[in-house]
Amino acid sequence: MRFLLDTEQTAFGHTLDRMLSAADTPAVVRAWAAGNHGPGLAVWERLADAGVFAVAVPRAYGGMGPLPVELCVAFVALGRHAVPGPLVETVTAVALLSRLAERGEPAPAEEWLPRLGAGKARVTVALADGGPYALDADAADATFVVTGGHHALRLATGHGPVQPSLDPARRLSRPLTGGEPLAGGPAVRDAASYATGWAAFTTAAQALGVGLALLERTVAYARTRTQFGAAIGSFQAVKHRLADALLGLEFARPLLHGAAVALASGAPGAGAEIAAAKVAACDAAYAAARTALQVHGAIGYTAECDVSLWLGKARALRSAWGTPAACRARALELFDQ
Amino acid sequence: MRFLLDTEQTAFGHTLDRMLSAADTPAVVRAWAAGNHGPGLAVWERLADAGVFAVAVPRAYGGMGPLPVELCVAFVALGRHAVPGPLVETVTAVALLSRLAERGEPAPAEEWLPRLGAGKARVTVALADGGPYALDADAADATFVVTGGHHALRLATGHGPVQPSLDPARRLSRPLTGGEPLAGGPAVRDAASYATGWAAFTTAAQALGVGLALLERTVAYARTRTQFGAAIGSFQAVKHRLADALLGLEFARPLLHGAAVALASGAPGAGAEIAAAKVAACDAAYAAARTALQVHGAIGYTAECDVSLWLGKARALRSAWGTPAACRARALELFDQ
Amino acid sequence: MDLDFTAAEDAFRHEARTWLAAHVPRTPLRSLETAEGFAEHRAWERTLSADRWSVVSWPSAYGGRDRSLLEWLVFEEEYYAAGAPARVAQNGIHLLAPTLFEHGSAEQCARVLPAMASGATIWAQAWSEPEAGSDLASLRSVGVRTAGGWLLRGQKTWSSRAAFADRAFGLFRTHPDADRPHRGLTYVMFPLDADGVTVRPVRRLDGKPAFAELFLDDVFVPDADVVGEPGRGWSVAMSTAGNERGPTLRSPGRFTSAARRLVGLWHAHADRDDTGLRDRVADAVIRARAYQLSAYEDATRLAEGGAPGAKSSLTKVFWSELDLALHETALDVLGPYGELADGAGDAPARGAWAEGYTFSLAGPIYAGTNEIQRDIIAERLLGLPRGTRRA
Amino acid sequence: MDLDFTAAEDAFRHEARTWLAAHVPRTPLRSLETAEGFAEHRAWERTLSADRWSVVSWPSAYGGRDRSLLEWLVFEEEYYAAGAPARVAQNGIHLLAPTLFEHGSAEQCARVLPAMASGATIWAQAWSEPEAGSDLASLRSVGVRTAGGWLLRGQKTWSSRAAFADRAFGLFRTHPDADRPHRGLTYVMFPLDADGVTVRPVRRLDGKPAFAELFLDDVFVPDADVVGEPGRGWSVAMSTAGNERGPTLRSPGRFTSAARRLVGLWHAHADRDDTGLRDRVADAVIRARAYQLSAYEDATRLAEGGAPGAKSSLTKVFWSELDLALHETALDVLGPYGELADGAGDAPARGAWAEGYTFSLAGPIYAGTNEIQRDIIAERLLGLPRGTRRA
Repeated sequence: MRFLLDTEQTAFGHTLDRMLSAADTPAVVRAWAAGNHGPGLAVWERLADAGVFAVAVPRAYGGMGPLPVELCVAFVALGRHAVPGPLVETVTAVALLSRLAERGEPAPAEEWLPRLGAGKARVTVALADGGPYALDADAADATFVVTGGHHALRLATGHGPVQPSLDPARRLSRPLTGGEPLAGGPAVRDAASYATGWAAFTTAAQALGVGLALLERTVAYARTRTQFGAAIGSFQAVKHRLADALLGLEFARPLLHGAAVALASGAPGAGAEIAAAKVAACDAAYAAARTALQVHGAIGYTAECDVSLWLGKARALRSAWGTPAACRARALELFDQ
Repeated sequence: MRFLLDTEQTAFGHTLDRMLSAADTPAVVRAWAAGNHGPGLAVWERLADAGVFAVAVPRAYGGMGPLPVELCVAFVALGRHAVPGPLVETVTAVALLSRLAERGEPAPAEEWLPRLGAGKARVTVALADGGPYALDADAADATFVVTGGHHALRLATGHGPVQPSLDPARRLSRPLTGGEPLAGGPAVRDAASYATGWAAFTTAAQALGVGLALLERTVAYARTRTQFGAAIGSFQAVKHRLADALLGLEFARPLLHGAAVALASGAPGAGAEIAAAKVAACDAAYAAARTALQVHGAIGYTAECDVSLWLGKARALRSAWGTPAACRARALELFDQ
Repeated sequence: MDLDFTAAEDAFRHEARTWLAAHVPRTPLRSLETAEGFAEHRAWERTLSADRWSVVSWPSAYGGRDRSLLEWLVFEEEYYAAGAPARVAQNGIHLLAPTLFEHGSAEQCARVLPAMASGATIWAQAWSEPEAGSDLASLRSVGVRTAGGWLLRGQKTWSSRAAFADRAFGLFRTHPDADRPHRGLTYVMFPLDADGVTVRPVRRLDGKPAFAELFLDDVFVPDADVVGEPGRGWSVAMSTAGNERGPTLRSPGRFTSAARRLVGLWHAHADRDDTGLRDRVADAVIRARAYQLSAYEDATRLAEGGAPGAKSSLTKVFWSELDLALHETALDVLGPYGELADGAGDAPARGAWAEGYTFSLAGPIYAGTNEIQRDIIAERLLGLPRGTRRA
Repeated sequence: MDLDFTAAEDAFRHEARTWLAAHVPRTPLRSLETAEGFAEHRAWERTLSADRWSVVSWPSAYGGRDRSLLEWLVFEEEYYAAGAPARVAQNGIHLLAPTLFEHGSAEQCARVLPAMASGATIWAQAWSEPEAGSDLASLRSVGVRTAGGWLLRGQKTWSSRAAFADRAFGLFRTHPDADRPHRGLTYVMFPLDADGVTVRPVRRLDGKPAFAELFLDDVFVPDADVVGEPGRGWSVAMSTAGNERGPTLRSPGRFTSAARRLVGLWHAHADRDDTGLRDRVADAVIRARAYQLSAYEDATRLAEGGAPGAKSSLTKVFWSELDLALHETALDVLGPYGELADGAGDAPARGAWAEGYTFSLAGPIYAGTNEIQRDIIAERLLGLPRGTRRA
């Protein structure tokens, strides 16, 4: 057993971190939130060049994957830099179409996967278990919809008005009804369920990155902000809150890596591992957000402070692609004989 | 509206506090835990003389009650001094037999209530909703049992072996089956349900007293114990834990008083008020216990330290006469249209 | 000990309920953190005031009804139960007015309070500065003596609603040679449109300009607008601080009403089999009820001559954490709709929770952070030794 | 990155499982905090050791199997899954032995370790003193130089299992003129039946004599029983402290096994409609799995030459709070049976939870309180400034 990122995986994360640090993502996020997708799409291209989507796409379709560990590394970096866009949803669509191909419906995969892996298309999804909205449909080339009950896969013919989220960079909308069915029946049902697992997994990774960014920025602030003649980071109440934030994040990471390994091995228990990682990472990210806001005080409560870009995201990811209650119910299976 | 203890009620509490402070209750508790009931029964007599049981017993049976506010004041004092014995259970039996009399079965009330009010008898109860055990049956003159399903009231013919509790002063045992039925049917069912409310109410009051005692002793310790050259009560982590303990207790008290007023008025919503008070008081007492142990450190973990007498009680009262989940479900009715 | 309202209290409740039923706008007003919403809320203050409902606990001379704290609690219960608008005048009513009642001159009271009660003048507070947040005593903005008054210089921040308000009140360092940081301060009132005042709106998390920075460049304040004795502003302001934390800023009616709405939301939207969520809804109910009963205690104690004292710190921590937990629960009840901002098209039926949630996030920070409050609780209520706040 | 055990690791797991299935006592031993139970547990150590299962990660020269940390984790998983007895030798194995491996002489290792591995010598730690708990550097017990060794004087407390153990190890102030409190200390080993040693058992919450006070009156310790350099005891001991907090004191197998038992308990006893309780059971499962995977990370890092460092503080806080939450959940699952002590007649089927709960209550206190650990995490892992710990 070697349960640790290898040198290349670590380097992949560092490369993305460096690239995204240089990309001034706060400005990109603010533009995206205002409906100006240009800067975000430029980042998207560079992420694709770095292989972020290729590691999701199977080799048969020109990708390098699926490589869940690499995907996890990438999404932690994406969360850490608050990169906007239908990132999770594009990977979810990749999983959906890949699985559908394995179940005998290869046409959509052949049409879409090479372009998705190369970053030449962005798509979003609305799956029955993931709520009524599709993320960033206004920036996507297609919206894949799987309805409950019938389990029909179709391409939405458009989307309703954008519904702002507590995370201003998440632009939600309802897919329009209608559109040609691409496939249906048990294969779609199975593929949608499979894809929902990848959605939860990448959401968890993104949440861990969000939590890490919040903690890093808050520690830096607590070291420099002084009140009562001392850095506020020297007050025990502040110290202990920040220590708790680290504790949550530090023990979410191995769960996420465990889920990645389970996904890679195709183990039947992967769903429970993903659910455990989702609960732990999203709880840790939200706790880090609460701590970040409290330690920053009023300045952290302003839209002008960059910290705000991560605060709303930590809240939104909690319920995205698997509520805490649903994930806990699933995680119980880990130790259920 | 005048929502505050009046002068006499406050004085009643002070009288009991003074009496119990002088009674060296820690030694009484340790004796009781060892099966030596003598010192505890002596305290019982003095409590009866002070009117603790009379305030539960209706005037028709020689008592002064039922006076729920006075009963609340008394049970806070009993909890604060960790007084052992079937105190809650005796009050519960009083409520059970009183209600049964109102429902047309006066014989048991006539036989028992005058003696219970005067402190000349101690009884315990096992009701279907309260678990399988009776508290301190080995120190009681009678054990009233209401079985589930049939709703028959009977006097147990004896009790099984004493089952030690995490609170060594709580001596649990199963009532023996058999014994002459005293009453049955809907009247018993109604009386048992009514009495269970009084049991939860007095348990909540006792829990509040337990929490207050734990906080008082822990604050005193934190002011005198020094480490790193300072009183540990000057460390912010210790301060904030103790502040939180006070916060919980301070906002449990009005709920308890609200439940007392609801009981006194015979309002149909009393059950929800009691449930809310039970959750709040027992949660606050348990939180105070955890804080007391942590702030005391190893010394608080010893049976030799008096704090231990309250720690186990705080845990036991949490589930006695109404679990947290059952009480929360009931408390929801407070604001349910 | 009872929970029985007198016939007079019941009649007052009935009168308030009837008036509110007839006057509360059917369509919710726009957010008071926007220019148009601010104007709508100011108009609502005028409506309240016209029938003497804006400040029921004040003397009738200033537009009130001479009602007790208990009656004010009753009014607030009815106010929030009726779904009435947020109070844009609240900073003046809850922070400045108590200070004027205690320290203001008769002339100041007569001049300031009626206009506050009617909504003609909306007040903003000007306490914090960039380097003086929790550590309020380290204020740097100054008041320099000049003929007939003071010239204010410096910068204030986190001035709630100052983007649209008329006047502000705050502390300025007027006696720089005082021996301790909290001495030598003076409590003044000044117009936000005065010469030398620059107001820079600051957007909160949801983008609304909920507060502002104030840049003050030789702003003249006449002696008539100094509250209390010059140089004694700290102790003048502290009477306000107690009010800010106590039940009068955030009345229990606000939370009992929100908890009732939460129960309704739970019935309408929740997975009813999720008892974990039900437990959290119940906790909000229990805590709202506890706060309500605790305020009845306070009202009784006050009616008998008692004072809240450091208990206001307990109250502030309690309501701010209740408010946050209640709204977090609501968002979880809403599931996938929980992340919708209140501007979302799907939000009208659901979205008030998002604005409430955003607002609740600030609760543990403003009016003295909960960390500071816990220090105060530990030191003043529990008698633990003071320290340096460092670990 | 993988979670695949090698064939050798799988074979080792199988060998351990087979041996444990054949040897673990069918009837649970009596509590090791009683005289008779202590003897039973010592005999079990002898059984373990006879087949070289007592210290699998030690060199074979001292009774071990030269196994890696990962293999030790595997052994522990099997050990707890088999329901094997608590380890009465653990204080020696986890606290003293690592110190000897790092600082002991070859003679000391050869003399002490085999007897420790076989259970022939059971060790107790002697760190704390009445005035030196969290503030361990303020120790007052002294070692006075004498011919060929030291004379120990003073008082030690919270010495776990010292009521029945054979020997103890601890720190004594030998150089009273050192310039800082944590200098001038010496790490020594001494017999508990030596002249001048008085052992006073102290009962823990459930009445069992789980620790003892030691009164030392000119107890002679030869130079051969000093570990490391005299006067450098603090740094010698700190290598032990890291071990005490890290995974080797409380292995993940302990918690994964307990979490599995909790899931079984929940299936058997809980109100299955109570999803609030189910969420808490799930949290115990999730956290136990997180701790297990985190230990696999640590084992990989160690195999590649890394060191745990201050991470041991994170680990200590994590397992101690997990242990407590897990046992609190178990008691709540048990409902009215949750308050039964493990001595209760109804307890055999249920009561192991009570002793586990009582034990878990001490977790946030021993091995450095969680408050101290959080200070360490904040200062050493997050780089926050040191302070005075006062508020």
